[in-house]
Amino acid sequence: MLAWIKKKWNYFAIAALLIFLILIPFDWFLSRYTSLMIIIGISTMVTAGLCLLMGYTGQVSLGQAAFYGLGAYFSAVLSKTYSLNPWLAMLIAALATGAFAYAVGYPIFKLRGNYLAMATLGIGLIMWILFNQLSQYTGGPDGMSGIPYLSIGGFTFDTNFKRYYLVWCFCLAILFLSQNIVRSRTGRALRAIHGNEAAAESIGINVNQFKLKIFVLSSVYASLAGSLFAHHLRHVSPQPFDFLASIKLVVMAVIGGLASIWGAIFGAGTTRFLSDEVLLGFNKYPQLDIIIYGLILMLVMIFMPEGLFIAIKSFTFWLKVNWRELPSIMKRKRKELPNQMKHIFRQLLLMRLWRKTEP
Amino acid sequence: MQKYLKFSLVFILAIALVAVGTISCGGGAQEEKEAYKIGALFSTTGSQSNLGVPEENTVEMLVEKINADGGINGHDLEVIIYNDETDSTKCATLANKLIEQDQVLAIIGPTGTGNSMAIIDAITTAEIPLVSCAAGASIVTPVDERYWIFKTPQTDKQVVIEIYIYLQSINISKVAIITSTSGFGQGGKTYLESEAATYGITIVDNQTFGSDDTSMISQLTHIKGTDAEAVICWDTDKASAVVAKDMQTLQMTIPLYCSHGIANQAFIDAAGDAANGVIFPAGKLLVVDEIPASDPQKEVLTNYRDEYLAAYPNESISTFGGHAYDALYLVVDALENMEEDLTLAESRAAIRDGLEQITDFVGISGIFTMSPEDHLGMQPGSLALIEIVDGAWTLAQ
Amino acid sequence: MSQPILETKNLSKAFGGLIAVDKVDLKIDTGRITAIIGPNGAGKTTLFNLIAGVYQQTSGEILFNGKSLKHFPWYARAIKPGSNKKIFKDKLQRHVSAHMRASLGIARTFQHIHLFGNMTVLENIMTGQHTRSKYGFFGAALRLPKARQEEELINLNAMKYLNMVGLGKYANQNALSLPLGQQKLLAIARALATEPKLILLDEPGAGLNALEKRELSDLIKRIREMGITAVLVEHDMPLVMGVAEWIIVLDSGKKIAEGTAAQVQKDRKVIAAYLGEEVDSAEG
Amino acid sequence: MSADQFVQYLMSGLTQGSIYALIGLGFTIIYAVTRIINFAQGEFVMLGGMLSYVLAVKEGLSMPLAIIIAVLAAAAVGTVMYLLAIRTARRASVISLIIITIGAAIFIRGIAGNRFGVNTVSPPDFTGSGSISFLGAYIEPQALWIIGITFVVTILLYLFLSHTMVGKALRACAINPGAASLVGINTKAMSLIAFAIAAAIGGIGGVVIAPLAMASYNMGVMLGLKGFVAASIGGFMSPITTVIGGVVLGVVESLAVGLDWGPFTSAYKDVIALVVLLLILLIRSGKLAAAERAG
Repeated sequence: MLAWIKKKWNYFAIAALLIFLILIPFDWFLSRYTSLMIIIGISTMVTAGLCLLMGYTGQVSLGQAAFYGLGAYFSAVLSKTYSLNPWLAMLIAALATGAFAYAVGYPIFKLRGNYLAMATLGIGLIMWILFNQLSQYTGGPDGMSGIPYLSIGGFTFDTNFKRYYLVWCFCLAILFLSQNIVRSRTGRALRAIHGNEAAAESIGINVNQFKLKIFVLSSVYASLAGSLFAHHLRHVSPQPFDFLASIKLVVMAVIGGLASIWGAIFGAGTTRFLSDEVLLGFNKYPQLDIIIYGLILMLVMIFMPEGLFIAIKSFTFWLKVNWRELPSIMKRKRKELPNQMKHIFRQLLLMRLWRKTEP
Repeated sequence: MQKYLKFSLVFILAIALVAVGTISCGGGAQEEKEAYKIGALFSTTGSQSNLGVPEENTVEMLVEKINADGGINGHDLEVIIYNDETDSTKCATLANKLIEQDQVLAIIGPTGTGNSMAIIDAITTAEIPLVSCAAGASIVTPVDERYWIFKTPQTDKQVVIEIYIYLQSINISKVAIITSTSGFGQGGKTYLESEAATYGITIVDNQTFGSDDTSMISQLTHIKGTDAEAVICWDTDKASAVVAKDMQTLQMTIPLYCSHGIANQAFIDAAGDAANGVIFPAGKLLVVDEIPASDPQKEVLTNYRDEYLAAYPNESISTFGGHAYDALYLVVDALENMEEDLTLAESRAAIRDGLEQITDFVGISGIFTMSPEDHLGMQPGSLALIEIVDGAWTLAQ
Repeated sequence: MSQPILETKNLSKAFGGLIAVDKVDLKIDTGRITAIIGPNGAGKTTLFNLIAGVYQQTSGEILFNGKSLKHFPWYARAIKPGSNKKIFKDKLQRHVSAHMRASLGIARTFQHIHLFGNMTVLENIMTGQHTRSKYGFFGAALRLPKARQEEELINLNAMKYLNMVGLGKYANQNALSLPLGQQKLLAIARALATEPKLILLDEPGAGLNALEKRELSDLIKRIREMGITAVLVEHDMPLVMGVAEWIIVLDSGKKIAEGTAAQVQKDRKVIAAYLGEEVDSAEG
Repeated sequence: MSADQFVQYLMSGLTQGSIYALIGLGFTIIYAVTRIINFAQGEFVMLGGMLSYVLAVKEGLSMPLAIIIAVLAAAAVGTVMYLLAIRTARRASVISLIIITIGAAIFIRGIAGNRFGVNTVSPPDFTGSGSISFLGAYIEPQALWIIGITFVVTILLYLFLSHTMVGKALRACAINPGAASLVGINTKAMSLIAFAIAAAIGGIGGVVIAPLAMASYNMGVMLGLKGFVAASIGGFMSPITTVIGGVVLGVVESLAVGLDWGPFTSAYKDVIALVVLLLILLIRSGKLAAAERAG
């Protein structure tokens, strides 16, 4: 029995996940988090694209918010100003954003590493300024409101309760598609590029083409998320798509553990939950919340650069392996602790010497 | 895949625990009369923090005062203040949090127009009154779509008209406008352009700058090349001060008119002697000592200024705090006229109706008379034209 | 004898001033294990990189199965051959890029092994099958039946190549967890997985112990039996003499001799070239 | 535009350019030695500005003393940041290093906002306000200070890098860290020095900019980005190229305002600057890619 459960574990996990997600917006459960979960779902969609691009293909993008914003603005303008059917608008937005990403990415992906980061950052900033400046279309810095709700037939998504399910349907769909891509020929090609571009070329992988394709895919994810965002708030302004937004997206991806699609939920979830729930307790003292936010960013990146998600994973794995020895280990560690402290202290003191002796 | 799933599951259970925890903590001890809960959203960090901080200070100060005076009809007043970091996405989730989680009766704020617009939908669907502290006129118009929304600061349009009328009176007709790309600046720009014709003003040059730009010399040089008789600058203190200083540098003799965004000491400190001669319309708070005792606002203004400076000695007085003052007291006013033990929904509706019936409420920014057609309700004559002379505010003639 | 699988006509490559490969004419006959030897800096690896398309020659031609490894991009095809714009058209001529050459059937291994460290042993080889499968993003995302079939096929082939180099039992280990010798075998298996006609082995013997070298040499022989032409650059003389049926000697970018092991060993120039700098070749 | 207007645009472009260059220098040094893009550079500038105000006006120290302390403080913060945040992050990827520096930036900004408050402040000019006439154009004394100090700093930096042992070691690390450590250069120490110098230069920048352009706890964001763009235009190569990059950026922005034709208006000056950046990146993409492979 137990063995059987173990074997079918991931089905149980999926089932549990789905049931949990389905129950959240009910009053007797966690309805208080409905709106937060909507934003988390939307962020997850963008993050998933970023995971494909950064985690699997190893290409940096510091301008992802630009595509997120493009999606939002295309949807907003088309469905409000030109009163198109929102779904059609969403589709056009996705296509247009994808085309834009292709046009931009074609030259940019000749660059690598830091320079790619700079270029994408530049794109992000340019788009943000344009959102601000083209006020005859975008409504300028204060943005535009009165964007229509999405609706199917007579059924309008006019409450958080309804929108919650809409967003999470999109979100899970994207996660599953991405999961499939990752575990396929394409996914292997992407990881090959991450692993070693020369070798990838040598076995017939068209490196540049794949980089471009995945960039376009991630931008389309972002665009869809943006459209949902626009129809959720019914108001778009440039501010959620600025430089800091791009960075926050990267942070979500990294915390989720770059090379894991399901980590995207975790990353988006923790980051949003942190900033919108936990840190609120600290805003009695001026600026304390962003101080803590900065600290957390640094600590996570320093001590678990492979991402919080992976770190927890490996730790629990370690526990599973030697939980029996845990007490003895604890005892030993406690014994060793003073020596270790002394050691560290010495290192800090004699840093010069220490550095010299280092290999 | 399965381990990832496993751990997203772990994470979710974690949330569930936290949630359940907060639920259990939720039900606190009940007093005989439970406190009135109000929510507030201010941008105490981020680009608008210099507006948000005085607002937050004011509200905290007033809540203490009100509760010290025995609360509202025996109810204590509790204001839950969240910092939206000038981030409209966060602002939207926080608004929902106030509505669904903290179950507040009404919300005051947000600080910025963009953030206010971002939460209007949530507010309207949740049917809870909002008193915004942001300038944008679109927050309360069209009023039939803004059934639940009120606001306290005078609109940019009113300020623009104030300036234009003055320019007319000293028959200046050619002006150059220089506005920031921020929401505040663009709002001003819109009305400067749209109202100009009505008052026989022609805009001969139209420049913009980023609020964080370190120099406006280039834009002003461009203006200098035109035959403008005056410059109208529209942004908050920092950039406006740069404009004033750069005009001095370029030895431009034409007068500079600014928005109410410079209505705090920081502008004078920053611009130094370049600030002298700058004229701008703003609430009477800044020149409270000069306004005649006959003015109905005099007493309110004086008290507020003295209390604020007493409570925050190293802060300086600013009209933005005044917007929060008005917002809070409008809600308190509505609460006082609300009868006891209504359900949450009922009391929210009651407060909204109360707000709409408020007449001749004497506040910091002006005197308010709300009506179903007007959710700002600020009466004319609320603005004063202020000139900076020797680094001090004086009433302009 | 049939036409050579690979032929170079006065192939040259210059890096700035220094000429790494100098007017080399080669004929690699189909199905014959050929070794390219020569002292350090003779331009062996550069030659490989030219053939594999990592570098592009400064002058000369490479023919694979008698076809030139240059092509006209779509925008040049419009111009009729023999028209007066011909010179202009030649300017537009492009080299076939590395990944295209791989799908044409030129596989290669690297001196520094270049495995995909972020994958398991099996996945490394499955990746090798890339050019031999078609389905793309949509097939993958939607798990179309065609995609599933191809995946199964890829899996089978991969296991086949894996067992061929005797790494079957390590299939699910991380590629870099293997010892060096097995990593080299894995790299060869990955190259074979592209189902090439010609495989270029860059110093396969370097850093292997005697036993592993023996394994290597009969692996190379088995590759020949599969009908794949193997070309290796190698410093290890015993290995070369043992396995190669034809040996080409390069020195400072020029071809100085070619022939069977026996012929080459007698050749004056060769001896001179090696005696010239034993030291280097010893450490190479 | 008329002749003296043109001169005026050039002058203000030059002033702005020097500011950007001064900030860009910090990016360049750190990037060259450690291959890290330090997004906290703008915060060093902010620290310089705010501290010089707090010390000179609030604490009533003499201006020169306040300036020196402010710069030293900034340098100290840079050093500590390297030791605690960068050094401890072993074998971190490009992206996690970027995030660490951003985390540090937010952290420093928060502390500053907490300590100094959120209001805009402006320290006194070094040598009085007013303006100097020059070829029909006007310029503040402070602007001259900025241009002059940028010039001096660049020259000193150049001399330091080319004529001192440490400087040469730094350059060796910049060119090829691996080889540098092989010949016994302590690359870690060099990184430390790079951070200290960059932070100090940032501090100097803040000190000279503040009287002209005010200081506030969140000024670092925009200035940092501008400095970053300047450094990228300069290609993160040498102090000289960075200064050129900065001046190009400043002049382009300024002339865009002056030109006032089609997209070349004050509204789009930042876009124009960024497009310049992208073009330069793409033109040099081949070389840059090679550099990345080497580095």
